[in-house]
Amino acid sequence: MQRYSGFGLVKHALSHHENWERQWRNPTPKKQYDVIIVGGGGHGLATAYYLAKEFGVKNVAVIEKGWLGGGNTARNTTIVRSNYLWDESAALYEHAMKLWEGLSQDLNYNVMFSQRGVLNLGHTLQDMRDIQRRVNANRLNGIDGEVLDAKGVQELVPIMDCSKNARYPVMGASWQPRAGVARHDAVAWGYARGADAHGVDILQQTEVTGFKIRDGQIYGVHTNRGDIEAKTVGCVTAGNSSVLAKMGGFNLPLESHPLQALVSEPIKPILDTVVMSNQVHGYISQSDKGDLVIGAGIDGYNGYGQRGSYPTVEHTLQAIVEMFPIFSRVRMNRQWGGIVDTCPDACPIISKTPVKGLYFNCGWGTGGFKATPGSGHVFAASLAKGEMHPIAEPFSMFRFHSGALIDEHGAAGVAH
Amino acid sequence: MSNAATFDTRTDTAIPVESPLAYSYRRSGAPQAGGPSRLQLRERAMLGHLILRGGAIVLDEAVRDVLGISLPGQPQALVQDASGERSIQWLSPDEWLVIVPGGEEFPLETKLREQLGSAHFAISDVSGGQTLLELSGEAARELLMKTVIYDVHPSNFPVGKGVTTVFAKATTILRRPSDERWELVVRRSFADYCYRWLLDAGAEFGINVQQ
Amino acid sequence: MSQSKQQVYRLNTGGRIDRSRTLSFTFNGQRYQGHPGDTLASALLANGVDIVNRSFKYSRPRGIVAAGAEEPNAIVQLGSSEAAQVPNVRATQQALYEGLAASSTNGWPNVQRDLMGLFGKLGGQFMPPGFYYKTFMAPASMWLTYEKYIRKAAGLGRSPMEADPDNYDHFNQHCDVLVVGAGAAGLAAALAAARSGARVMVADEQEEMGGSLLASRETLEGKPADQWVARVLDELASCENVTLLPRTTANGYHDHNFVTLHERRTEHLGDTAPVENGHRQVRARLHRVRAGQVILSTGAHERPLVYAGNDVPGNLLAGAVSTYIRRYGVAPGRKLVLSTSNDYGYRAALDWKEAGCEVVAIVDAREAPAGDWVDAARAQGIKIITGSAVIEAKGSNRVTAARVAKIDIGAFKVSGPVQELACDTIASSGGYSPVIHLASHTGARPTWRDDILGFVPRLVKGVQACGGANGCYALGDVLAEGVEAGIKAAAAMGHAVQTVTLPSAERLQQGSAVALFQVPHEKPTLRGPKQFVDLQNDVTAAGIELATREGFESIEHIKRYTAMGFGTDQGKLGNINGMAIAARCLNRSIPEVGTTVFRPNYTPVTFGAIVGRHCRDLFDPERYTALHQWHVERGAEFEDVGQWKRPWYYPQKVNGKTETMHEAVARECLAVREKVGILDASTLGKIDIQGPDAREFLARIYTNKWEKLAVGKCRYGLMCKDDGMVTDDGVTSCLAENHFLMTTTTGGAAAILEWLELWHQTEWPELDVYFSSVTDHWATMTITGPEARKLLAEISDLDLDRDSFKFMDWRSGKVAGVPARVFRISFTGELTFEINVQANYAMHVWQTLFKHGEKYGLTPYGTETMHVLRAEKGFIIVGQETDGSVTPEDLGMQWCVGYDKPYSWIGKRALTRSDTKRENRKQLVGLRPKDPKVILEEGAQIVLDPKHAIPMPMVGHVTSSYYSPILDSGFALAVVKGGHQKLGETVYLPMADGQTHEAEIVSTIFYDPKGERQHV
Amino acid sequence: MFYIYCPYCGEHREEEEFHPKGQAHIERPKEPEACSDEEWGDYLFFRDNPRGVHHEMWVHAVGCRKFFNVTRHTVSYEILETYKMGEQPSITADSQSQAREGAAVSQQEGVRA
Repeated sequence: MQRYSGFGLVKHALSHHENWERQWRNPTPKKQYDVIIVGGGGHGLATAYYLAKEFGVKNVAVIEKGWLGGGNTARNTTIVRSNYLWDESAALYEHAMKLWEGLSQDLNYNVMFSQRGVLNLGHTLQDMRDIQRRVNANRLNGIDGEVLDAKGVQELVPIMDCSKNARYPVMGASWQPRAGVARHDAVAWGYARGADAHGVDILQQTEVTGFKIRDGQIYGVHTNRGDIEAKTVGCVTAGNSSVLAKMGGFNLPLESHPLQALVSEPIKPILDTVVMSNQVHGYISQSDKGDLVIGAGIDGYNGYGQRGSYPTVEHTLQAIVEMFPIFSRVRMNRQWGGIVDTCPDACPIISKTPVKGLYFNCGWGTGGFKATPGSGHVFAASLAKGEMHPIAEPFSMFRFHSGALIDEHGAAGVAH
Repeated sequence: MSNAATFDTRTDTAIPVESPLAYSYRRSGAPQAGGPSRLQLRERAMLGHLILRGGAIVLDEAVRDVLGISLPGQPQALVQDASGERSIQWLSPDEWLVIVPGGEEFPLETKLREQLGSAHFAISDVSGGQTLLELSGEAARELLMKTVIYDVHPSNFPVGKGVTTVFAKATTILRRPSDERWELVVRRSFADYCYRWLLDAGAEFGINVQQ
Repeated sequence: MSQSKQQVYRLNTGGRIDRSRTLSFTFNGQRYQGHPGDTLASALLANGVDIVNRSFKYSRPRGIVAAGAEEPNAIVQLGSSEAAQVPNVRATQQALYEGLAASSTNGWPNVQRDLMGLFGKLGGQFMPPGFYYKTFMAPASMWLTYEKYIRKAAGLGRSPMEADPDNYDHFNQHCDVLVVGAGAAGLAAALAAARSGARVMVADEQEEMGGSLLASRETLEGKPADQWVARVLDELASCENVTLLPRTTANGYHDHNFVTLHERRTEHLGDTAPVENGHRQVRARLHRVRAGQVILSTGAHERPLVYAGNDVPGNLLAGAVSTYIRRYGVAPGRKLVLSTSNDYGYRAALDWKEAGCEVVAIVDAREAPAGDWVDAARAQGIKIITGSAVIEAKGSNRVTAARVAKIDIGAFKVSGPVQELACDTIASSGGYSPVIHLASHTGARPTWRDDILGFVPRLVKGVQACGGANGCYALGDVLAEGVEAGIKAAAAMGHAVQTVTLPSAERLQQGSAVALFQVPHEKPTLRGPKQFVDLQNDVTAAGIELATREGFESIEHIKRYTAMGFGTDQGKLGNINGMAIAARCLNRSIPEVGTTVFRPNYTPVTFGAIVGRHCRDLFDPERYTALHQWHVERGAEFEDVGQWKRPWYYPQKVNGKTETMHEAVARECLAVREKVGILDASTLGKIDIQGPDAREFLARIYTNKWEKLAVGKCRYGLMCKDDGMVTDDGVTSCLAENHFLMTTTTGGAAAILEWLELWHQTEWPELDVYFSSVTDHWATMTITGPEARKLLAEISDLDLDRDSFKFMDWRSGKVAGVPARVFRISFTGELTFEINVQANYAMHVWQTLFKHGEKYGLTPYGTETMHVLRAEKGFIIVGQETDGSVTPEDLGMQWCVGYDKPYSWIGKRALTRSDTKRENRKQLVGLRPKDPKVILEEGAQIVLDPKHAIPMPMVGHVTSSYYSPILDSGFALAVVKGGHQKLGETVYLPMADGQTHEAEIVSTIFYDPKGERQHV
Repeated sequence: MFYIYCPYCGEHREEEEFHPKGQAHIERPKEPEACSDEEWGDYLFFRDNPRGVHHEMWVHAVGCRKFFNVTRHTVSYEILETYKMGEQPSITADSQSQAREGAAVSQQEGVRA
């Protein structure tokens, strides 16, 4: 792998950039791999990367029906935080956070992880109770965070309306300084380049059309480019997970919903932190290019169309202008949608399935991007050993039979 | 009798009552247009409102006997008596809104219950829970276009129609009793929001509130 | 401010501007003049302003390129005051008005002499696409510092720092036929549809309707085309069934023919909306249109050619040159070189010549151009250089010359000697790209057509495209397509069309175009001077080539790696060229590289317009009870509970000082415990349930039993979802054998009514029962405390004897002369009467209670006191003690569970799942702090071993915690793992400030454990 | 934004009047106590979630308050039919795929640039 550095950049500039190498190969599928990862988004590529780099499984294929990183990885609002309520979630997201903190160096690819802090606002007494509960739990779980009052919030974000005139006045917030944003595309590309360098075959434009299953054990996949064999298959296909599960002969406790986001035109830097509000329902940050990056809500119906309904965008911008009245004259440039696979308890599934050797990592709902390194790491560990990693263990799909849900709805606020 | 409890919530003594807009009048006033107004708003408070539930076949005869108008069986239909003071509106296949002059609702409920006997139906008095706002004037339709998501064009909303629909971020029952008038039935707790919305959206038409 | 400059490039005649009136405006502090009818862009060009901005990445000087929505460079800041600032206005779409104040969004110290530009020149080659992914990585801790400097270069314009003075609103529109774009095709379609009697809406983004016909050299019926436009607009305006919306852009095309139109009502008049009749006009209106049929007659955008130096001011689109001359009376230069791949481009040279300026040469990429316009150019004596192209523009702040050479398109190389032609303007035309943006919003991928070298829209149900948007460019054909689309759309909506006679258009001979996107240079792309593809984001042909070398092969990857198309123009000019360059580099066809997908908005829309009236005090409804006025006058602080405003507490002035919440709540609590308090409980949800099966229904939906509840009695009930988790609670009363009144939590009212309907309509339609909301009908006043009976007795005719009106009974009678239902239920543990009257009487009853209550110490209390009092009694609040993961058993409420009811009620089965029946679940307990002065923090986490290393195992958390005035100590409710078995044990609560509190697990009932007080 | 035909109101109404309520035709087991944990969990949580023709339940919340069923394509979002509670769909994924069989897909040839 060609190493990237400032000096390298100068050297290449002097040779007119004619000597840059491909960041990943475009290989021909082999007949057989030790592990197949279905889904070339951030989570799938991270899984492959850690399998090859940390767990010694080099003969790995990532099968992607479109282009790598072209799904939700490319469509989210790039927020990274780990201040989750329940121990199980906190462990998972904090595991990811620690990996985020060294990711650019590990990948030799600047994912621009910017720890500019995340505020989760509270507007009601119950919001504040939930915030205190969560921050207290975070502290005892070793996750940074503090509870701010309205004044503290105003100091951090002077342009926000923290007055009592607001319809739902800001009463306070949780503040996680280590949280922030990252450059979403770079995460996919960095993992792809890293995985490729460790020998992983990334097969783009390759669609899985079925599983090869004998006596309850998987031994390969059918694709539009022929059959490929492997005794271990991990599906990391987000919104399309239910479609793949059907190929394996089972259902998942998932619904795929449209989740929309939008950006303003670029404006001069004005907002340094990420601000999220559950009560008025919107979240916002400003990118390095100057766009206000705004997350809209999830639409209640199932949809694979990568678009949602317009009122969701309206409600979101109402919330943004309610919080930031000065943005009324800023203009919305673009909106788009992703397909998010949501679980009834707003927590993911990282799990074995009724088919031996077939694993699923899905159900991330609106919270997938921030977990990318952690999700990939624990999933890789699980695939390599054939046993679920302890952090992944509670996220079994079978919890929906026993009732051992990890309900992040109740107190975690916006789960983005 | 249907073995339900009836209760006359009105009293005929001179006890003061407050309409759902009482607070709003004090807070936001009742603007009067300086010049000619294209838009009038009037609250018709203290009317009798009953929710009637049951099968159309079950209810129809009793309603006709007691109220003298037939139960509208077609969706979105609104029928009135000759005076226009009593109306029945289709809300759902088994639900109607009856509006009568204030004080008539309890005798009406009692008579209906007698007439209907042991049939399965329900009557709920909601007179205290909603109020009727009347819009008139040439700009009424434009104001409604700003306010409700339903198509209020005459080709889609002739006289004698009524719908339940979205009013800004609340809910309303919108009716068209005559060519010139529109009626909005709003819930008491949302009435101030609806009133402030109408004043704000109607300002450019010089909205005139008759109290 | 300096004196106004002359309009040196203004033509003496022609155009649709009003030369009789002069408007003055400023740009970057310099005063200029223009005329009504000008855009800011045309006025700037008239005044010879070459540099309007600096580019985003390399800080290169940039000028105006286009004349419409596709303009990438002329992005300015508008506004004469802070509150009126408008960032990122496209000068080509901004009508000029008197006093307009605009400035460039980039450039330091100014746009003419920009120091960043120096950096761009030096550093440009060190900033290939994706350079930031490859550097700034060491050391890890430095990224935030690097980023700080990177962010300094961010953004175009700036946000205002003051709140917007303007108003915006929405119109919900419905029509049979929506025509988007009022050019030749759109007007023809609208005319046809209008004559059918269908409800027609026509939206056009420009100041005037007519599209390209307003600046066309073609005639209709032998007369200038704009005369036909005027006639059609007159007819349409006279039709009652037609709504014409100029200055209105269709920005988003959503499912099932829902289109958002952004109407700019006052932006042509000033930076804030004018006041008329005492009311500030609406600055922008968003039409939310549900259309039966949509006709997309959005035209086409001209594609520029990509050649070296094509970003130097003075490089324009050929069509824009024509538009400025013919519509705005401005020739944006003196000496023109035209570089074209097609016949259409020739019009710019003809117009230029007719305007009296010099055409140095037409450089045509085709070997043997032929056609009427080509002939016309020849006839005018214009020099035509064939088989050639402008390969490079020279100049820095303005074009000084064009380097022209023979090119071999197939081999992608310069095939002949280079000649340099002195000029100040280079116009280029690479053909047209249909404006397919709206059609692609639906997710339908467009289709590539070789014959027109462009993508045409793929359409979903109920939509047609016609004219340029459909790749049809000959005027006669465009009009015919428009009429046909109008007829079809009207017919689809049941309206037959009368005859529409097409105006006769000239039949022009056209030569076919050649596929030219990037013009080859003598040097390879990576080594040659920059050839810009996306001007706004500084994306070059070399950047695209580099991306393909690095393995980025799909257009989606290339766009993301280079940022192509991510500007505020969304790549209207550059995307197709970029795809073509990528296709060349990858040796693939354009459609193999991908399709170009656009997202809403077509052009950016202010947040304000999208928000409309849903802001400030109309952001969200505030729900009030019938007693709200009283609470306000009494000085209550309010708590938001759902959309309701509930009195939180009533601070009093004591010795001139206003009580704190703590003081007020302590006073209110003691008043209830010792005398009598009153609460406005009207917000509780109330559902009227009638029918012979009402009782059976209750038994299925509640966890507890209802079969024996007698008429006149009330009972507390608990509701679960079918996963066994508690979802709501409340008291339901038996009014008659077939008639019940259910109360729900304040926040749950609407959801519970829908929940009841859900089960009735989907699973149990056989049960004869009806539900109606009566929440707003009743006002509920709770008087509670030892003196409550005496108070009520004074103003009520009810028999209040403790034996005839028992706890958990209800009675009806009169209170303050008003018919009332009174319920003896208690959420405080005290003697309580809940008085329900028709809401219109509420104020009278409430005031009467106070008239009589003073002597008993009647004290109004709010939700905070209510919470303290109920917690002292161990009563739960759903949503506070529960969070969707708590069963009735976890709450210790087995007494409220009918295990042996015949029907397997909602939630029952789930209680015996392996996880729900396991021991050591979190269970509700009381907590008594060891130090009674401590009030534990709500949300504090509970541990057994406070010395344990982090992560410290947590066993539960505090759900409610208060100071109890009656006990004079802090107390709390909490959920603790296995808590029901841990009574008397000590737990620890380690806090953020380093303190660790100790508490004892106790019963949830802190006061009057036998419950005697409520029975008195 | 959807335009939904309410089978009870007999006309198309805006999506804002409706709430989606998940997959249609999920029946509560008649004898919950006879269900295993797995069966009960399947009933509560496990769903079809197809990419294509889907039957879902909606409620006309701001309208007639009736629940009803919608057959909708989850990619194109086209509503193929709506029908009352208790009725069965006339259009299903199977019926749709049969209808489409044999329909030739034309391939677009592109220009080489």
